Amino acid sequence: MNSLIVVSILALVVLYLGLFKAKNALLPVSVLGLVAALVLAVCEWNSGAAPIFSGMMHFDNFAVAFTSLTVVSTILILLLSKQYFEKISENVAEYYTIILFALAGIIIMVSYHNLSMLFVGLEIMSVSLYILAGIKKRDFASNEASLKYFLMGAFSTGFLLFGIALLYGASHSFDLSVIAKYVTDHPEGLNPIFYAGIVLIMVGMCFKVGAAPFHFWVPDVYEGSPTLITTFMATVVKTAGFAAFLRLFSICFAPLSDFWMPTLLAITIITLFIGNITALFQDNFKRMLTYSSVSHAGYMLFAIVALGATSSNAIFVYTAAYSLASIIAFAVLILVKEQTGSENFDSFNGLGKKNPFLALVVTVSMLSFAGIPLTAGFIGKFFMFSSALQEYHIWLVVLAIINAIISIFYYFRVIVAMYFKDAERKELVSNGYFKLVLGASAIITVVLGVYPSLITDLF
Amino acid sequence: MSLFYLVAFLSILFSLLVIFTKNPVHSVLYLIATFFTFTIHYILLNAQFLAVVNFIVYMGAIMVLFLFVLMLMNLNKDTEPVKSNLIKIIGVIAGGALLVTLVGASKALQTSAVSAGPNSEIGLVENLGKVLFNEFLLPFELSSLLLLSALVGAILLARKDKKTQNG
Amino acid sequence: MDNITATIQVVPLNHYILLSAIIFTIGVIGVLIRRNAIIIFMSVELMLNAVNLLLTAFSAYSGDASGQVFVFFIMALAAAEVAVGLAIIVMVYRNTNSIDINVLNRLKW
Amino acid sequence: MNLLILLFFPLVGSIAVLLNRNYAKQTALISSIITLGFAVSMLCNFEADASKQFVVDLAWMPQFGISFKAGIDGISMLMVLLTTVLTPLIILSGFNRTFKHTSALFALILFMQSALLVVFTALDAFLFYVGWEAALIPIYFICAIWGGADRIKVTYKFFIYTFAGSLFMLLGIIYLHLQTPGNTYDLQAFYALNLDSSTQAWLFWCFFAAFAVKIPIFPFHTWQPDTYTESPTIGTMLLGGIMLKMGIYGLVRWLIPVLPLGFAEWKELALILCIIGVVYGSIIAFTQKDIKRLIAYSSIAHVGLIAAGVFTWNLQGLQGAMIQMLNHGINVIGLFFVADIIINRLNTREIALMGGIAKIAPKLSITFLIVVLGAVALPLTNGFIGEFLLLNGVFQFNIWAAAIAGLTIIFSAVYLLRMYKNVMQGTLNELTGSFKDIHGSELVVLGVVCALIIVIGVYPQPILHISEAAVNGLIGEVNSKLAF
Amino acid sequence: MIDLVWLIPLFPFIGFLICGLGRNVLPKALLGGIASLAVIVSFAVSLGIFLQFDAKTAAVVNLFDWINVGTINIPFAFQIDQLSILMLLIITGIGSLIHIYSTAYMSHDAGFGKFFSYLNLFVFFMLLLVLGENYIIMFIGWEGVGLCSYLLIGFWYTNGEYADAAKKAFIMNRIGDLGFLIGVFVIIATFGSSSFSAVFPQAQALVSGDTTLTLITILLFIGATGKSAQLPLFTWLPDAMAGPTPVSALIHAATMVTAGIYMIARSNILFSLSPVTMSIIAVVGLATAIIAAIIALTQTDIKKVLAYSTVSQLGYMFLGLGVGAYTGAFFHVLTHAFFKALLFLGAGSVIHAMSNEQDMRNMGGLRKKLPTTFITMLAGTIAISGLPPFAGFFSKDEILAHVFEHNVVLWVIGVLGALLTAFYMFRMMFLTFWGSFRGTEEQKHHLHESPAAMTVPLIVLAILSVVGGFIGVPEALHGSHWLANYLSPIFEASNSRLGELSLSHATEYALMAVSVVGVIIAIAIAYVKYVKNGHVPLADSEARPALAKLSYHKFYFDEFYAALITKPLDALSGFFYKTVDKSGIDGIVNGVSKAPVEASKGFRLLQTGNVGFYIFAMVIGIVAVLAYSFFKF
Repeated sequence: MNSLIVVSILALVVLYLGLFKAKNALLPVSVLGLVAALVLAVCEWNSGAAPIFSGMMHFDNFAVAFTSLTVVSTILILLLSKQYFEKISENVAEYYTIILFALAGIIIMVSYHNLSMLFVGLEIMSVSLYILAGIKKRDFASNEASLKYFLMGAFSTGFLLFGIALLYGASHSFDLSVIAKYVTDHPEGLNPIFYAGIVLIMVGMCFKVGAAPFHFWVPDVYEGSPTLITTFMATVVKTAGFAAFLRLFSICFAPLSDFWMPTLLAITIITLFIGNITALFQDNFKRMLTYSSVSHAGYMLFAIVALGATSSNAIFVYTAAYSLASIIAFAVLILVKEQTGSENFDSFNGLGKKNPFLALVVTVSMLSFAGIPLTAGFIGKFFMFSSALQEYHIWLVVLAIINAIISIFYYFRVIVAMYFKDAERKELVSNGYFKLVLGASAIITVVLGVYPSLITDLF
Repeated sequence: MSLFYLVAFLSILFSLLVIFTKNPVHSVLYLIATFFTFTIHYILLNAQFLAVVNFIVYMGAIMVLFLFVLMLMNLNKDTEPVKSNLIKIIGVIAGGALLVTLVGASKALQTSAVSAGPNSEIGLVENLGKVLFNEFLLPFELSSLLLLSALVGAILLARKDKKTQNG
Repeated sequence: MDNITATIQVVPLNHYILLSAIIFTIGVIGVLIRRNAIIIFMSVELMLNAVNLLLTAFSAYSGDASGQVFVFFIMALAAAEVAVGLAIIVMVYRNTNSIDINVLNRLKW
Repeated sequence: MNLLILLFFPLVGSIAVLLNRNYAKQTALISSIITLGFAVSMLCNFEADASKQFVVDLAWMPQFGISFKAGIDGISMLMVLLTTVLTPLIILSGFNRTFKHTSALFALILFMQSALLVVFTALDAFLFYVGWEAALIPIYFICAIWGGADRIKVTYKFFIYTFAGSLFMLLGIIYLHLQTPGNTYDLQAFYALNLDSSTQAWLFWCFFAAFAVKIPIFPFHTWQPDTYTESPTIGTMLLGGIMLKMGIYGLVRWLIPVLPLGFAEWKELALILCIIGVVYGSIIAFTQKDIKRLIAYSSIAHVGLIAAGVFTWNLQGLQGAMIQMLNHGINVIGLFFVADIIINRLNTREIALMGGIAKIAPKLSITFLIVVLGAVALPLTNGFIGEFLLLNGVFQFNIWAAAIAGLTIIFSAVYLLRMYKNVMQGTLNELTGSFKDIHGSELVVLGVVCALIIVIGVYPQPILHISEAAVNGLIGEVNSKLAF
Repeated sequence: MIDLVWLIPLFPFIGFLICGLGRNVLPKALLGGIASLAVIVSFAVSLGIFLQFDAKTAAVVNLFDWINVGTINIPFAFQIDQLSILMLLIITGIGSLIHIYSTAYMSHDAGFGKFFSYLNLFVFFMLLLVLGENYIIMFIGWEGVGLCSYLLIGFWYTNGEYADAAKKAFIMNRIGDLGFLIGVFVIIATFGSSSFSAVFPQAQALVSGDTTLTLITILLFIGATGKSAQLPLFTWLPDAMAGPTPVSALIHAATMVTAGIYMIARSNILFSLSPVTMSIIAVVGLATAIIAAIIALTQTDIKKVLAYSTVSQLGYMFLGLGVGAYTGAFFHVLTHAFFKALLFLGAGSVIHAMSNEQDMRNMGGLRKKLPTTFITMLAGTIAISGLPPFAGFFSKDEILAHVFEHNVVLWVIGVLGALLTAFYMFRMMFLTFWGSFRGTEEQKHHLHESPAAMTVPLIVLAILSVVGGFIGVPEALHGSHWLANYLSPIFEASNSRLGELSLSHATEYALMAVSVVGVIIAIAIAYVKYVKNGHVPLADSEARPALAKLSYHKFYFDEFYAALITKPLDALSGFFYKTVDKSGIDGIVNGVSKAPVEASKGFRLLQTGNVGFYIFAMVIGIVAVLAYSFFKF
């Protein structure tokens, strides 16, 4: 809770800093504020026994963990923003503000205990993202991304709301525990609209996390948005989406899994295949990453499909691993694009020779994406497979394996380009922040891969 | 009772006109009419305060904004390229299918009767205010974040930028 | 007022659900068949209003005010979305001189 | 804690190599020799008749029943010896070659050694899997960075193929884990499982996929010739000498004892595939024009026989497989190194362009001949011990299988002598006229290889003794389960 | 003394090491000396053992445990009995002579040291073969001599054809070896051991015609056909003449090729209990004898004639084994070793004198120039032709007598073969030593008798060829047949089952008379044709009558094998590689990997970039999800 307050106030402070043209203070203040929020969040570990504010919010360990994760990711992303935003326009403070607003929405999303909170948090985040996607105002791609995201987001919100309304109609409450009680009190003979509500909410959440067939916005929006914003979307936003998704389903709908699970299973499988297969034939690295993001959404859905005791953990580990890897990949992409003006795989050619460090961290990131052992990504996949198998979804895992194999094709293209293809290029210069973020992310990725116990027994 | 059906008919009629009218300005006007019928529905449902807010917010603020933008862009003519009939038909079919499944999912499965009796008092300002500022205080407060972020964002995006950007 | 309420009571809740479903679907169809971004957006508003109506109906029938409170939040969202959405549309229009969504197909494949 | 030192010392060496760039080769060699020293000291303290020794059991992810548990029994000891003996040879074989990014290459080799040692000693399924995959990464980079012209495509295929197999194994491992009481990944708990035969039947294929690709067993082998050919020889040696033994080791340690009923159901099919591989690989090797490709196909034939020996699951077959794993490692390293020497000097892999080298390179011709003889399993060379036991094992299974598998005795002579003749004998030509005989580190490597070939061939009993008790134990374990 | 048996193979092994390592360092004289000495010392030890050994049972000397896996226990052990002692004597004795001979013969060769190291290594392996206490140790020697044969045939490896001949020898041997090996597996599976001392007593308990025994013996016989150049695996032996002539004498005439006979003789009890195999052996042996003899009739290369003659004689030995004449067969091994080694060495002497000319069409009239060679070779030729009292007569007669008792038809064919032998051997003699010299002037100028190191072994062997037969004079000729008595412990069990020769003396005399008369007639024909009429075989290019052509081209065996085995296998190899592996399996693999890429090309088109379509797809998705949920639920 405290971290939510800190982040909200921080956003306002940053906005004022912008007003006073204190440009150089923006980043330090934001980062320090976020660190404070992180500390405050961690301090609430094990303290959130009951929901607070009339059951609006429950800052339990789940919330603490995901808050921390998203805050950390945000810090890493902000550290990359030093020069990035300044190149776009002068309104840097507003960008920080909106990112921080989005983060506030995300903190609400991971800690809600009432559907109204979910709704408000989700919309704070979404509206902020619509804006962030479009901050390159003269850039067609950015415009297009923004408008597409907005139209489709608003459209999907309608379904989410319709679902919430139906749930309310059946259970007469927005409170998660009341809804859960409603479910358990009526072992047979729930109001049929409740089921419809579940499906529609599922659709809405699937849209937010980018699961097929509601994923269409993902590639276009991710590609069109400024890369740093894409990073934010792919990491923090995705994490939050899954946290919210899981929270709702594990608290309220777990007993009804027979009803929604087959549907979600089908969605998972479609998502895996669409994401992976489409990613294969991309020449644009960024677009490849967007499709890969879709496919990773598929893997993350495993935790919800196979809802159980380890689901939270699995999602947490997976999103952490995925976030770190994404941050590395996108960060290097920013650098590469700055130099070559292209986001294609070819622009990575010869990077291994000129910038061994960058090539190494990208390699770590790609291995983590691909789920190779000794990286965090493997632990994530391992957990997902474990939880799916726990529920005896053997075929799902087999399909997931096929997808993991396909994914090697495109993840290794980067590695191949960096190390095995030569190109005339100069050494990339990156500032200290980049090195810090890249190094830290890579090290954490490997450390988590080697000794995952650090985060695997949180819940 | 028949009033409900009349208003319901009008709601449907106007909303259909919204989407099938070619001129955007007309669409907006039909949308206002639709929202007006909704206000009547709220009154019928004894949600007076909501009716008022709906009237003010939607018809007062939102619709004006729409109109304003349309005028700004000089889109009051029927300039929209028509989508092919095929797409329209498919769209209608898809929508119809959605309706059928939605209704099938909710209604056709025999909704059980509403248990609690209607409380005529709940729609009043006093009651709503109590609920809003007790139970729903937090989301209410947080909505400010939503509005603030929208405010900042709208200005950020809609304002003409002096600095040219690229890349 | 009581009189009206009593009248309303004769209307089954299901009819409200049906009405809002119809309106909602009309909104969806609008989104599907139009190419003008603003009209699409208006159709989305139609969908949101259908939800509002549904929530109000549920609220009234169950005697629970929270549904109506929720409608406020939706309205707040609607306001926020309109602000942002129209800003985006204006921004796009400024660059492309069009608000036809079919023009927006540079990002694909 | 001794075992931990053995397992992670190569990693330390790997870092040392990176830090000590100017003496990368030397550092790597010293590191690998020290590792060999550790292995030998463990061998001295090793009791062949006892069960697991030097066990380490550290908490890793206790909430998932994962621990860092490793130990050595006779089978593992042999594999550890294989790894630690061959690695210095492989490193030494790179001594008078120049590589770009030398330190990276040798660091990767040492990293791989560490992963291999983990695989061969792991007593926890998760650890095994992690080691299994961890070994794949360095070899991928070794092959892809230092390989031939077509390396990118080929290594892609190699990586994806093997990765595919191992993911199915992961599926199997997790599934088994969930069946264990108390949800653990402990090997013993896996052994104690009593799954019904239909479950075991499909699980068998999960594991088999991983192992069959790695070994490779026909028809999962098509990555192998290309990869062996395109890889730098140092990588080929790692692949053929040590890495493919992971697959066979996996069969022995993880597949058959864990899934005895699945094994019982599929062993005929598996054995037939292995034997097809023997004949098929041999026949293809007949007309290969590329020297490395020829050796690659011959390797398919040889390891097919080893795998067949495992699937017979009798003492002779298994012991033959054990010792033949070692032998094949030695022989294949010898063969590939000779091929590398020749390719390096002639700048071609075409056998047809070679000839007459024996005349001006007597040392090479003798060592090459000894290696060839080892590979064709001439008595008093190491190859014979293995093939004799393997064929005997297969014979006990089925005489016709033995007769067909035994064709390798003839076929290997055909293609290897054909190769020897075309490369070494006949008349010199313009290309081979200026061939320089081997010297220095090349001589050391081939000398050691030849010495091992003969010593093991003449006095194999100590090596057979190392693994006998462990093999017997495993056989007993499986047979007791099959009896019910 | 018997405990020192391990010294016998040790000396040649040491010789091998010294010659091998010192081949470029030590002077030639020393190398030759060491190598010869090593074998001579071995001979001395063997002789000592021969003199000392008089036990009825075999003595076993255990060295160390070689392979010990479960029930398979294979000790590295040697066995001494009458059979192995005689073989030891032949190997080391003739080996010594040939070593001495080689010091002169090879003196100008660059690979002198290498040659002697190989030769010593061969002796080592051959000794292992005969000393082995079990089939596995025998197999070591068995393959080891194959290796040495390979090395020595390919001694002049810079000649591609020679190298090919070496390879061919090794591979054909290997085909047999596989049979042997599987036979050993069956033995181990049946008797639980591979030791002779364990196998044979158990085998005696089995009934005659036991299927397993038949299987074992057939497999072992397959092994023997490879090593001893019998049909269908004989074609390597003539090609093996590519090696230096002393090698042909030692390996491809006297010792290695008789390993098959030794092995069957060693396992006689197994064979005696398998009448089916016995018949097969007899038929195969006889067929080999006849076919090889026919081929020898038209050969023009002096060594090739001898090679086919060797094949033919080996065929006789197998014929003998096949009819149960173990002693006779072994007797023939002994005598054949004497006279065939002699003939080869003589041929070597001729070749040496003719400056490496081997074609008899270019020889003639050498009688005067090479008197010692001529005399000794004549002795050998008479011996092989089977004229009494030379060695060949007794051994061949014993075999034929047994054959006659067994089956008259076989006997007739056998005698016919013997006549052919006499004919082509004398043809060789007449072409080489009679008539006028047909070589070049230069060759004529260089003609000289060989040095003593070469002639002395010739003389020794000639003497043995003349008197060697007396160790086995049959009763019919009032002899005691020392050999039969000496070997009786070995063949006791078999003989008691198969029965002794029961021909009357009169019949025996008649048989001897028939063959002797036949041989004389054959020699006479040869004399008329080649000396009287001075016939010289046609040049290669000229057309021959059909039968002669068939014979000259060795019945097209090589071509037949090439067409039937080599070429199809190579074609199969290409087929497997290109069609099955590359296009088939790898094609599937690549196809599987291509499928997602192709799918990707289609899938990405879904992402049209059109929001309308996206929303449409979403709606369809929602409808589908709703419908799926509710129809399923």
